Amino acid sequence: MKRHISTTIDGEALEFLSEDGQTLLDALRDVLLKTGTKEGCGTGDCGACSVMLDGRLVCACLVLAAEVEGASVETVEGLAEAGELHPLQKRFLEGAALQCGVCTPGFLVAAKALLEINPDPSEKEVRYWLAGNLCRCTGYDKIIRSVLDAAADVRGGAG
Amino acid sequence: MSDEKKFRWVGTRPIRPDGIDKVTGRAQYGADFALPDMLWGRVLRSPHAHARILSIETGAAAALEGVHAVMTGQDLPDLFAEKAAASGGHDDSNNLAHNVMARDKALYHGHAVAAVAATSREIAERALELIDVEYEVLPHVLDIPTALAADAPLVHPDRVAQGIENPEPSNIAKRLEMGHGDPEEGFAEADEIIEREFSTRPVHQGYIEPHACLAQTTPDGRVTLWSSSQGHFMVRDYTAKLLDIDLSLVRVIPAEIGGGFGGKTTVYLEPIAVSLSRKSGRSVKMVMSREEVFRASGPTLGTRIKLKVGVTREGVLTAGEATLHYEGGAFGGSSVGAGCMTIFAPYAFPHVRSTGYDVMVNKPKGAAYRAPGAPMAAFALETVMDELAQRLEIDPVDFRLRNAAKEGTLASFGPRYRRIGCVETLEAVRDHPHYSAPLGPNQGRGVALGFWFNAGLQSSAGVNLNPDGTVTVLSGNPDIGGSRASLAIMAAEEFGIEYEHVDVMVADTHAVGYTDVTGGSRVTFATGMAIIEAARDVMGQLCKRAAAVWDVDAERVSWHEGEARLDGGVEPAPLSLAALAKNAGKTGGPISARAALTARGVGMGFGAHICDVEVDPETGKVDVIRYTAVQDAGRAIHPSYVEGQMQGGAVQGIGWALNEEYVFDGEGRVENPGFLDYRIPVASDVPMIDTVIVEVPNPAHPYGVRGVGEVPIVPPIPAVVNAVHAATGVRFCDLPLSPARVLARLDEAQSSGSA
Amino acid sequence: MQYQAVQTLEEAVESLSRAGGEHLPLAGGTDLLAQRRAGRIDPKGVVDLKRIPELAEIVLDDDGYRVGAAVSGAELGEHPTLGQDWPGVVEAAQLIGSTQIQGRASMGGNLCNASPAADSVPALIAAGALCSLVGPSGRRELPVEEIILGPGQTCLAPGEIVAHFRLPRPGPRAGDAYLRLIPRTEMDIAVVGAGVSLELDADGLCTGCRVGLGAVAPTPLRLDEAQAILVGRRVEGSVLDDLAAAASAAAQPIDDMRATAEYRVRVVGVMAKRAAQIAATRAGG
Amino acid sequence: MARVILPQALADRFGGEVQLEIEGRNVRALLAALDARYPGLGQELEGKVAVAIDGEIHNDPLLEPVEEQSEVHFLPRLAGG
Repeated sequence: MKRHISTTIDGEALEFLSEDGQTLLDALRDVLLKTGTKEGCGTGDCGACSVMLDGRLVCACLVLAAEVEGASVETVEGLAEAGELHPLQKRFLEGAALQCGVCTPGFLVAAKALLEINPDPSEKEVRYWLAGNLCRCTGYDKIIRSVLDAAADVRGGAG
Repeated sequence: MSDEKKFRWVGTRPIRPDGIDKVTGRAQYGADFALPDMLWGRVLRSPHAHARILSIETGAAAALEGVHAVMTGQDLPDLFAEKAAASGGHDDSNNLAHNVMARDKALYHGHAVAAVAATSREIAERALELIDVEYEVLPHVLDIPTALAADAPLVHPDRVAQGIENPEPSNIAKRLEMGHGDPEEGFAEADEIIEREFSTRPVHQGYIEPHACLAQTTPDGRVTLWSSSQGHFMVRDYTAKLLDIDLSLVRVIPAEIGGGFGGKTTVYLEPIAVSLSRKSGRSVKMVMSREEVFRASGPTLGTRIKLKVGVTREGVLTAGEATLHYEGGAFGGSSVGAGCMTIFAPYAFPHVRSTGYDVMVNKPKGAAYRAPGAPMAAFALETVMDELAQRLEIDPVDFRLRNAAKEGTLASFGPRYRRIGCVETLEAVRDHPHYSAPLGPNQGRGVALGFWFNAGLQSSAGVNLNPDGTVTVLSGNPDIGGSRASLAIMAAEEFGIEYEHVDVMVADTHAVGYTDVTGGSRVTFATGMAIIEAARDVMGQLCKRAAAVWDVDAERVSWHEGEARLDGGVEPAPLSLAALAKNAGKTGGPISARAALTARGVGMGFGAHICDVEVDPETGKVDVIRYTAVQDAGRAIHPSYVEGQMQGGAVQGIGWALNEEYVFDGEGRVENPGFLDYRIPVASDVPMIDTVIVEVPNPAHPYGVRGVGEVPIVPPIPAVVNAVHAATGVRFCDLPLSPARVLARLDEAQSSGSA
Repeated sequence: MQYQAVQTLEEAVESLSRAGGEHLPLAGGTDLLAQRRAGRIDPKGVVDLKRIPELAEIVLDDDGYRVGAAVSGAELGEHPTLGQDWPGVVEAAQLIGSTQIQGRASMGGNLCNASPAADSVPALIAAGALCSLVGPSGRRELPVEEIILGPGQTCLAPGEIVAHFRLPRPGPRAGDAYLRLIPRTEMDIAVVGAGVSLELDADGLCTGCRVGLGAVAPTPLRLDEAQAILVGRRVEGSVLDDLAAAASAAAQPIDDMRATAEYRVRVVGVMAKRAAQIAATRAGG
Repeated sequence: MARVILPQALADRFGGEVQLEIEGRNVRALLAALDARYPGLGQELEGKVAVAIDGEIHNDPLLEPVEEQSEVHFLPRLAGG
């Protein structure tokens, strides 16, 4: 059965049709063609599909599209505002925090969620917050450094 | 090349050209492409580790509404069977063809047996359930001792080993032997001899992006593939070969690649997607699930290494002897050759011999994994080196330095080394503050050295000069870890222009010349050489244009810092690249160049790592608390991405050492095909990974580049294991060092009073 | 798979009863949707319980806390007092999966998934939590340890759901803790887990305690021997060793891909001992 | 004359010689000379092995030049990750 969903994605009010069993991740990627959000596992173990759902960090693969009726979804594609990169995006670029880049959308969304509730996290807090985001290329070092640098930027008003 | 040369861009850390796309979600990876007529392809996989396929009934699946094509192995041409039979079963193309889809037998849990294409993923999944396969389950072999047993079931009953005189059919695909001198003589000269046996388990590269492709075919036989791989020419060549299509009819468009580490140097889905597309007349998209990645793509498999090393009282190595068995999976083809070649490579051994066996088992066909074969060999050798140093009461780094390979040393794999940085790397470890930092209770420190050859191979590149003075570079290598940046740096350095004025495009198989895979740590080295050659060609053309403008002999014009100068002087006013580019149309037409080469003079690489661990004596849990990676990069073109390779390799190796392993049940099925129970390190598992880049330039490369991507996974396993020994007094010869195994060994040691 | 969001308990019970077991209740969905993706379950429909107020709220009254079964781990952590009063319960719930999973996963789901290794269950058992169930034949209340009957099996009647958990207000010198052993630092299923809650008197002697153990039997266990070992004594030294031994003795684990039975027996004692130390420290001991 | 060093396993099969002095301008000529001395050996090596000439490894070495004093090793071919 197809269901009509009204929702807000990256600030834009959208309506779409979704099969009842379809996940938010599949709806984003296959229906709305918003492929910035990646699938690494489909079972909530890698964090590549991290999105914000009504301000809460979730894996889009573990949310049904039907559940976002009336809700607000933020993805990596809405991170840059009016062409201006978010401090996290800038720091990831400057800090070489990505190699292959496929985990990057998930890391950015998750890190943004962290900085919103904790603008001055310790290295350990960043590592544990991001433990659900797997990266196989970087060994995490440059990701953690870039998040800490971006946090300083945000605190300093650079963002 | 003089070391004093000042670079403008080489050694700096500019932002990668593809960066913005990758932080905004715009970059398109394998699964991100779609076409309006697209179907979804799914694969039915064997539930058995070893079974004869008696029949496959596909009628019900084909009849399901929304299903447009169903295929089995019968739909694929069997082009290489004859050659394989004639060669005793050894034909790589035949192996690849039969791995892509099983024909008469399913050889591992996850082996593809049929596929469907339907209008949605869900319908395709349902169709798979309607395919009825009748199997005759056969006894399976899962590990080396079982596979070598006298009465072992044979994975391929008709296959005989290469490298063995008058072989009977067995599960040994190949035997090889190498070395120099006479180990017996060397052991006779030794004061200390240590002999140990080591084992490792299958591990997966664990790239985050599952394999994915989209195939479009036309009735006149043309094929277009969008595919994520380590080499789109590899995808083109393999797909065309397996389906018997002219290469000129197959165009492969490289997607961004979400990690590979060697695991994406072969094809799994593409020939199936093309077949389904041809059958259905629609384009077909295929994406593996994570479970399929673990079950059906190539990991690197288990190994057993028996090693004997002799040394004099003064700490000089006299002899080494190793027997290496590597599982190659269902078709053989393990990395045991590289294991044999690398195991003794970092040191000067007067007498050395290694014998390798490539063993077939009912597991997925193994694939390359970062310095294939070397980490397991280094685990064995570097653990024994640590024990020898302990026995001789010599500092482990000093002991290694006494024996370290240098220019002119006869390498254990044959030739004499050219200029290498093994000694310099070890000295940097010895001098690093980490090496002498204090440790707390239950903590220990380990060091280990690692070697990898690196590769040259074939590369093509194009350099197009644009009328505004910017430069577009075409590369044939997918950018897996920032290579667009290093290639752009070298082009900007050559031309003497702004880095931002160079853009690098990974061009498809129709747009750039043949290029080997992004693998073997070769892109910055080899494709970089092609780009440098093409850039120098363009600069030569620019000098000629300037000579024409000035009406002088071309020999009098040369290129300096972004401009053509007459006799190197300032009069007449030099012509900048931008000025020459702007007027190219008036001076002879557009300017571009291509270069295609087999890269020579690859610089072999050494890395040495320092690892501190803390071991919980009550639970056996090992925490890595400090880590430093040191490596000779020759020349770091973009140091951030060199460090990134070192850090990423270190953490992959830590995972391999501590927790990663495939678990098989009694039926040969993979029990942990997901990231929950196949435990790659998460961010909170590891500390910052400090790096030291040593630069002993490779004389054969214009900038001194050595490959850097693979070396970093070689030292971590023994570095961790040696650190655990230092913390607990217990030596580990079997991976991984998961808490339960560590605790069991600590108990054993305690009850025997040896720790 | 059909999706239905309900607003009331009655609707939920009616809907699930009507489907006769073919529809599953959906709270956070982090287990349900992962299992469905892995092909282990294939429900014909789900009934989303997250909009039912009783399941979605945390209420503190004179009797203590009423924690909705669908409240997410993140919400548990954000509550102003729950984490101070029952730090072990909140920690245990927050060990379930990643930050992302925490955004959705609930204690009700963790319980009803009925895994022997569920992290929040031993902590809830240790806390003496009661479970309020609502089904076709009305409401009933059971201790948490009585809900799970075996791996994947609960005592819930068809159509019955967990509505909320009740946690008492802890006494002035009380503390709880939950610890588990996993091979990594995060993102794993517990190899073993132990939850401890205890109360001390002014002299630091234990006056009451409860211990719950995870992943060492077909269901999470309550370690009744803990009372005899701890009560009347200081939570230190040989008393802790006795507790560890009792936890190990009570364990009847299996070998599986995550660990051997032998290892679980050993380490569940270590976890119980360490959790008791933390709980005692929190209680002011 | 270039010094040619054979893989141990092959050397055993072809008379036990590990090191040979062979005349030849490139690898193809060396292989032809080897084949003349030990029928089948040159063919067995061609296309299956890599060659190290004075320490530099070549995967497709057939036309690779060999100097008068060169040291030539035949090695297994390598894959990279």
